[in-house]
Amino acid sequence: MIWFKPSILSPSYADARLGWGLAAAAGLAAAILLLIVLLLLRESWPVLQRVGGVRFFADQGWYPAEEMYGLAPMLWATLAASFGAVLLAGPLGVASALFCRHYAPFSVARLYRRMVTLLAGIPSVVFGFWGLTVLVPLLAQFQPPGASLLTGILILALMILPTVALTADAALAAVPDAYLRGAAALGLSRGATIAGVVLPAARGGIISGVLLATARALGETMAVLMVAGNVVQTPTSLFDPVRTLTANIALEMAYASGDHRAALFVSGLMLMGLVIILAAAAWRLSGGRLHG
Amino acid sequence: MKKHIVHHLLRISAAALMLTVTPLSQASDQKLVLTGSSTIAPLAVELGKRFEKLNPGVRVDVQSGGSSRGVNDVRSGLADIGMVSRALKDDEKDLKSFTIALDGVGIILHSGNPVKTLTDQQIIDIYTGKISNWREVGGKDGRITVVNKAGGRSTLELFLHYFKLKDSEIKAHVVIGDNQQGIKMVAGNPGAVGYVSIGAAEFEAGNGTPIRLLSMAGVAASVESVRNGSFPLARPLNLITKTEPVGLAKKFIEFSRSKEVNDLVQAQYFVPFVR
Amino acid sequence: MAKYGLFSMTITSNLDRFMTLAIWSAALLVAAAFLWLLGDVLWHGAAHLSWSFLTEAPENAGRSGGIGPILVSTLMILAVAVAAAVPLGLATAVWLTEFIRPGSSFGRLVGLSLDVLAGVPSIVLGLFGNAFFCVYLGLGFSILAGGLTLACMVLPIFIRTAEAGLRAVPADWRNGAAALGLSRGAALIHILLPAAAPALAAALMLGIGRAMAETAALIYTSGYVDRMPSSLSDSGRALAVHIYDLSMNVAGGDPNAYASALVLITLLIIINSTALWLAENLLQRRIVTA
Amino acid sequence: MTSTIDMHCRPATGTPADAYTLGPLQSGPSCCDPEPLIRVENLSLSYDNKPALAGVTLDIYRGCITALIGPSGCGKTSFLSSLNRLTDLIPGCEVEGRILINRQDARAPDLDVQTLRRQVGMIFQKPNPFPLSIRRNLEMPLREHGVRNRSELCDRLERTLTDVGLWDEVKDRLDTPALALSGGQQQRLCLARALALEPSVLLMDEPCSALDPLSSAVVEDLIQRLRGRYTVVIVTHNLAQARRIANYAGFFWVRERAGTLIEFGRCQQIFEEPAHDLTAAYVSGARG
Repeated sequence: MIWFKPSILSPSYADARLGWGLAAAAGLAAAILLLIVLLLLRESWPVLQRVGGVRFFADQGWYPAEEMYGLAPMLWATLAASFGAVLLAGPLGVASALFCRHYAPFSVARLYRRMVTLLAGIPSVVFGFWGLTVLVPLLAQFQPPGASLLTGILILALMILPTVALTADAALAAVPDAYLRGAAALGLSRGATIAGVVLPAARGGIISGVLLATARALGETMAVLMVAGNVVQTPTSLFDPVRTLTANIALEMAYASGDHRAALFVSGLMLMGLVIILAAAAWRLSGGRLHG
Repeated sequence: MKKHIVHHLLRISAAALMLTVTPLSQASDQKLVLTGSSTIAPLAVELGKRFEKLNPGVRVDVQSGGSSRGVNDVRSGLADIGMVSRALKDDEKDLKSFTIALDGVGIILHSGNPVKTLTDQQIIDIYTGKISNWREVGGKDGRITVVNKAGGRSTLELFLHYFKLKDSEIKAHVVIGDNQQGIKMVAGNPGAVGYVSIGAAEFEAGNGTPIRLLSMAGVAASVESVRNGSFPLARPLNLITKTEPVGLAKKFIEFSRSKEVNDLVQAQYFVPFVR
Repeated sequence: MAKYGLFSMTITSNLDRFMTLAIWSAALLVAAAFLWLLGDVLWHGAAHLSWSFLTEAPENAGRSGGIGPILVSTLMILAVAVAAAVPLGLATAVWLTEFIRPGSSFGRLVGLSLDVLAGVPSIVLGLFGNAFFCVYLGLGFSILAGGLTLACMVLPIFIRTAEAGLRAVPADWRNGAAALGLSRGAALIHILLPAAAPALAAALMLGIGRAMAETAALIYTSGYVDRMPSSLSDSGRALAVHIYDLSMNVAGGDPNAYASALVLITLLIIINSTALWLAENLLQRRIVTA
Repeated sequence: MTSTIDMHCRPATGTPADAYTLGPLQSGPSCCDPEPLIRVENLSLSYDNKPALAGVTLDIYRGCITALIGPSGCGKTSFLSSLNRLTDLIPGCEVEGRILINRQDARAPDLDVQTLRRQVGMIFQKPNPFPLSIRRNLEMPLREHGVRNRSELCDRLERTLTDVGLWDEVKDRLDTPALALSGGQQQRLCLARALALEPSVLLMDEPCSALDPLSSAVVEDLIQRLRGRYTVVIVTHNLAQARRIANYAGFFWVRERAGTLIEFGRCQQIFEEPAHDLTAAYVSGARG
C-alpha cells in the first residue's frame, strides 16, 4: 500500500526549487551593495594608494587642484546637518503621528496623513528650490549670508519629517488596542496613556523610523547643495555655510579628473562608511532592521 | 577565467536587453554625442534640434557635465564633440577647438546696494577677506557675503586667472555650482557679491530680478562690450574634437559657427561668434 | 480620599493640556510649512500650466514650450525601474519571510546589506550607475541605465515594506494551507500574496515616489537629452532633472521650473491615490479581511 | 488494492454514519479496525532545546475517535502537529521518536509531506478559512492536488458542504467571501475543506473551543458522524465532550517541565476507572 509517494514531480520538490530560485534573487539583491562598494574602492584606489587614507582626515582644507584633500570639515558638516535635522524632525514627526492617531478627529487625521504622504513624495529639488528662493533670503536679512548650516538643517528636517511621521504612525497603529483599553480601564488620561503605554510600546518602530530618516538626511544631495552655502569649513555656529560630502560629489564630479575624481570617490566611500555604521547601530538598537 | 565568463554573461545579457528595446529602424541613423560644459549644454541642445531638422535621420545627443568632462570624453572617445567654456589649457593643445560663441563674466551685486564700481584691488580684497564691510568701499554699513564658484568651473578659473588669485586664498561665504544659483543667491541677499555669466545676469536684471552688473576696469559689463572685445573678463565657448573633424561632426561644427544660428546663440544670452 | 483624587486629577489634566497643546502646535507647524511650500509652487506654477505645456516639446532650453518628451522619459524610466525592482524585490521579500529560518546567517546578511543599500546616498548610486550600467555594461546614457539605477535605489524600500506586509498576514492561513498539503508556492500565489497585496501596492508606491523625485542618481545615468525617446536605449531627461536644470542652469527658467514641479507633485498625488484606490477597492473584492 | 478507500472501515458513502455511533461511554472497537492506523513510539519534541513533549507512546485506531485531554501547555497540540509534520514549519522545533502511519514512517526525510498532509487533515482551534470566496476555499486546495475536472469539483463541493450541513446555508452565496460567515459556519467550512481532500485521518485541535455553545454542538455532531469513515484525533478541554464522542482517550500532564502521556485507554476506562491518580483527579475536576 503506497501512501506517501516521494516523487520528483511532487510539490515538495517544486518548493525546494522555488526556494533556491528565491534565494538566488535575494543573493542578487544583496550583491548590489557589494558591487557598489567594490566599484567605489576601485575608483578611489589610485589616490588612496598615492596619498594614503590619513591625509583625507589630516589635510587642512579641500583644494584638490593644490593636492589638499581634507574631507574632515565636510564630514563634520554632514554629521551636523543630519543630526540637527533629526533632532528637529524627530519630535515633530512623532508629534504628527500622535496627532493623527490620538488627537485629531478622524476626518482631519485622514487628510493630515494624506498631506504627510504627499510631503514624502515632493522631490528634493523642489525643497531645494523653495529653500533657495524663500528660506535663504529670509535668513539673510538677519544673519548673512543666509545659506548656512541652519537652512540646510531646516530643509533636511522638512524632507525627512514624513519618513519619521509615517513610520511612527505605522508603529503607533501596531500598538494593540487592548493596551489602550487597558489603560483607559485604569482611568489613565490620554496624555498619561500616550506617555506611559503607547510610546514605550511603539518605541522600536519609532527608533527604526528615525534611523531611516537619518540615513536619508546623510544621503540627501541636491537640496543641501542648493541651500547650505557649500563652503568647505568645520561649522562652528548654525549660521556658518557648510558643504556636505554629498554636495561635494555633486558639485565637483562633473568637473573632476584624475586624483581629484578619485578623491571624490573617497567622499563616496566615507559616506558608505557612515551608512554602514548607522545600519549597524540600527541593527543593535532594534535587534534587527532599519525598516519596520 | 570564471570572472571572464561572468563578464561575458553580463555583457551578453545587456546586449540582449538593448536589442529587444532598440527598434531596427535606428540602425541606419547617424548619431552625434556631445558632452561637457553645462553653460554650453542648453545652447547645444537648441543647435542640435535645428541641425536635426535640417538633416533628417541625424540625432544629436547632448549630455551636460562640465568642461573637464568634455575634454575627458572626447579623449576617451565617449563623445564625438566636447563642449568647453574656456580656452584650451596648455596640456590640452592636442585637441582641436572651435569657438561658437563668446561669454563674459561679470561681477553682480544686489540692486539695492549703492556701490557703483569696484576697482580690481577692491575685488581682490573682498574675495580674500581683507575687506568685509560695504562701508569700506563706500557702501552702507553691512557685512559682505562673498559668493564664489565651486572648483573646476571655467568661470572660477577665468576669475582666478584674471585677478591672479589662488582658490585657497579666497574666503568665500557661499559656494555655488551653477549660474542661476549665484543669481538667486545675490538676489536674495542685499550684502552679496558674486560673478556670473553676463548674458544670464543681463537677462535676469532685465526681467526684474534685483541684481546689478558692475562695470570692470571702466568698461560696462554688457553683452555689447563682450561683443566688441572691450570687456576684460570674457571667455570663448568652444566645441572640441580629438582630431580634425570629419563628416557629421565637421558639418555640425560648421553649422554651429554659421550665421544662421545667431538667433539661437542670442536666445541663450551669449555673444555670437564672428569670423 | 476624595480630595486626593481631585488633586491628582488636576495634575493629570494639566499634563494632558500641555501635551494636547504641544501636539496640536507641532501638527499645525508641519501643516503650515507644507502649505507654504505647496502654495509657493502652486502660485508660481499654475499660471504656466496648460494642456500644451504637458504635450509640447521644450524649446529655447526649456524656457518656453512644454515637457511632453520629459514626461514620457520619466514614465519610461519609472517603468524600467519597476519592471526590474518588483520581481527581484518580491522574490527577495518572499524568501526573507517565508523560506528562511529566523536567525539564519545568510538571511541576516541579506537583510543587513539591504539596510545599508537603503541608506546609500543617491549621488553615490548615480556614480555607481554611471560606472556600472553606462560604462561597464555599455548601456550608455540611456533610460535603461537610469531605470536600472533607480531600481537599485527602490529595491530595499520595496523589499522591506513588502516583507512587513507579508509578515502581517496571519500565521493561521499559512498553517491552514500547510495542513491541507498545499505547497508553499501555491499558498503564496493563492493566499499570502493576495492578502498582502495592499501592502505590496503601498510598497510599490513608496518606491515610485522616491524614484520619481530622484535627481542625483539620474543626471549621470539617464542623462540630459530632452528629445522624445524612441526606445529604452535613448537618453532621456527625467522631470526632476529638468526642474534642477531649469532652476540652476537656465536664466529665466524659473516659471517653467515651477510649472514642472507642480506637474511632478500632481503626478505623485495621482499615483498615490490610484494605489490607495486599488488597494481599497479592486483587491478587496478578492480578499476580504473581516 | 492500494486505494485509500481501504483505510475506511466502511465505504465513504452509503449507510449513514450515525448507524455506527455508539452511545456515550460505550466506547468499543465494534466499528473500528483493531489494527492501529497510527503508531507513535517514544515521541519527544522540543522547541529551541526546551523539551515540550517527552516519550509519548500510543496507538490510534482506524475509524475511531481518539480524544486527547489534559491541561493547557502539556504538549497536546505539539503532539497533533507532529503527526502531519506541521512541526516542520516551526523554527527550532526538534522531533524525536517514531511515527508510523499505515506502517509507513511519517518522519522519513524523503517523505513527501504534502501528500502526507493531504492524507492527514487538520482542523484548528480558530477557524481559518482563507480570505477567498467560499467556493475558492474548497476548490483551490483540490486544484492544487490535481483535481481539475469542473464537474468533479462541483460535485465534491456540494457533497462536502452537504456533509457538514452547510450546503443549504451557503449554496446561494458560494462566491461571497468566506470570512463573512459566522464562526461556527467558518469552522464547518474548514472541516468541509479538509474533507474535500478525502483524507484518512483528521486531526482536530480544540475545534469547538472558539465557538458559541450552539455552533459547538453542531460541530460536535458532525464529528460524531465522522466516526467510522475517518480516523479522528481530537484535542479538547471539554471533558464532557470527550466523554460524549470519543472511543479512546489519552491524558497528558506536565512532568519535569515536559508534557507526557500519563494514561491511554478506552474512553470509558479513562473516565470511570482511571489507573492513575492524576487522571482520576483531572477527570473528576479536582485538578487541572
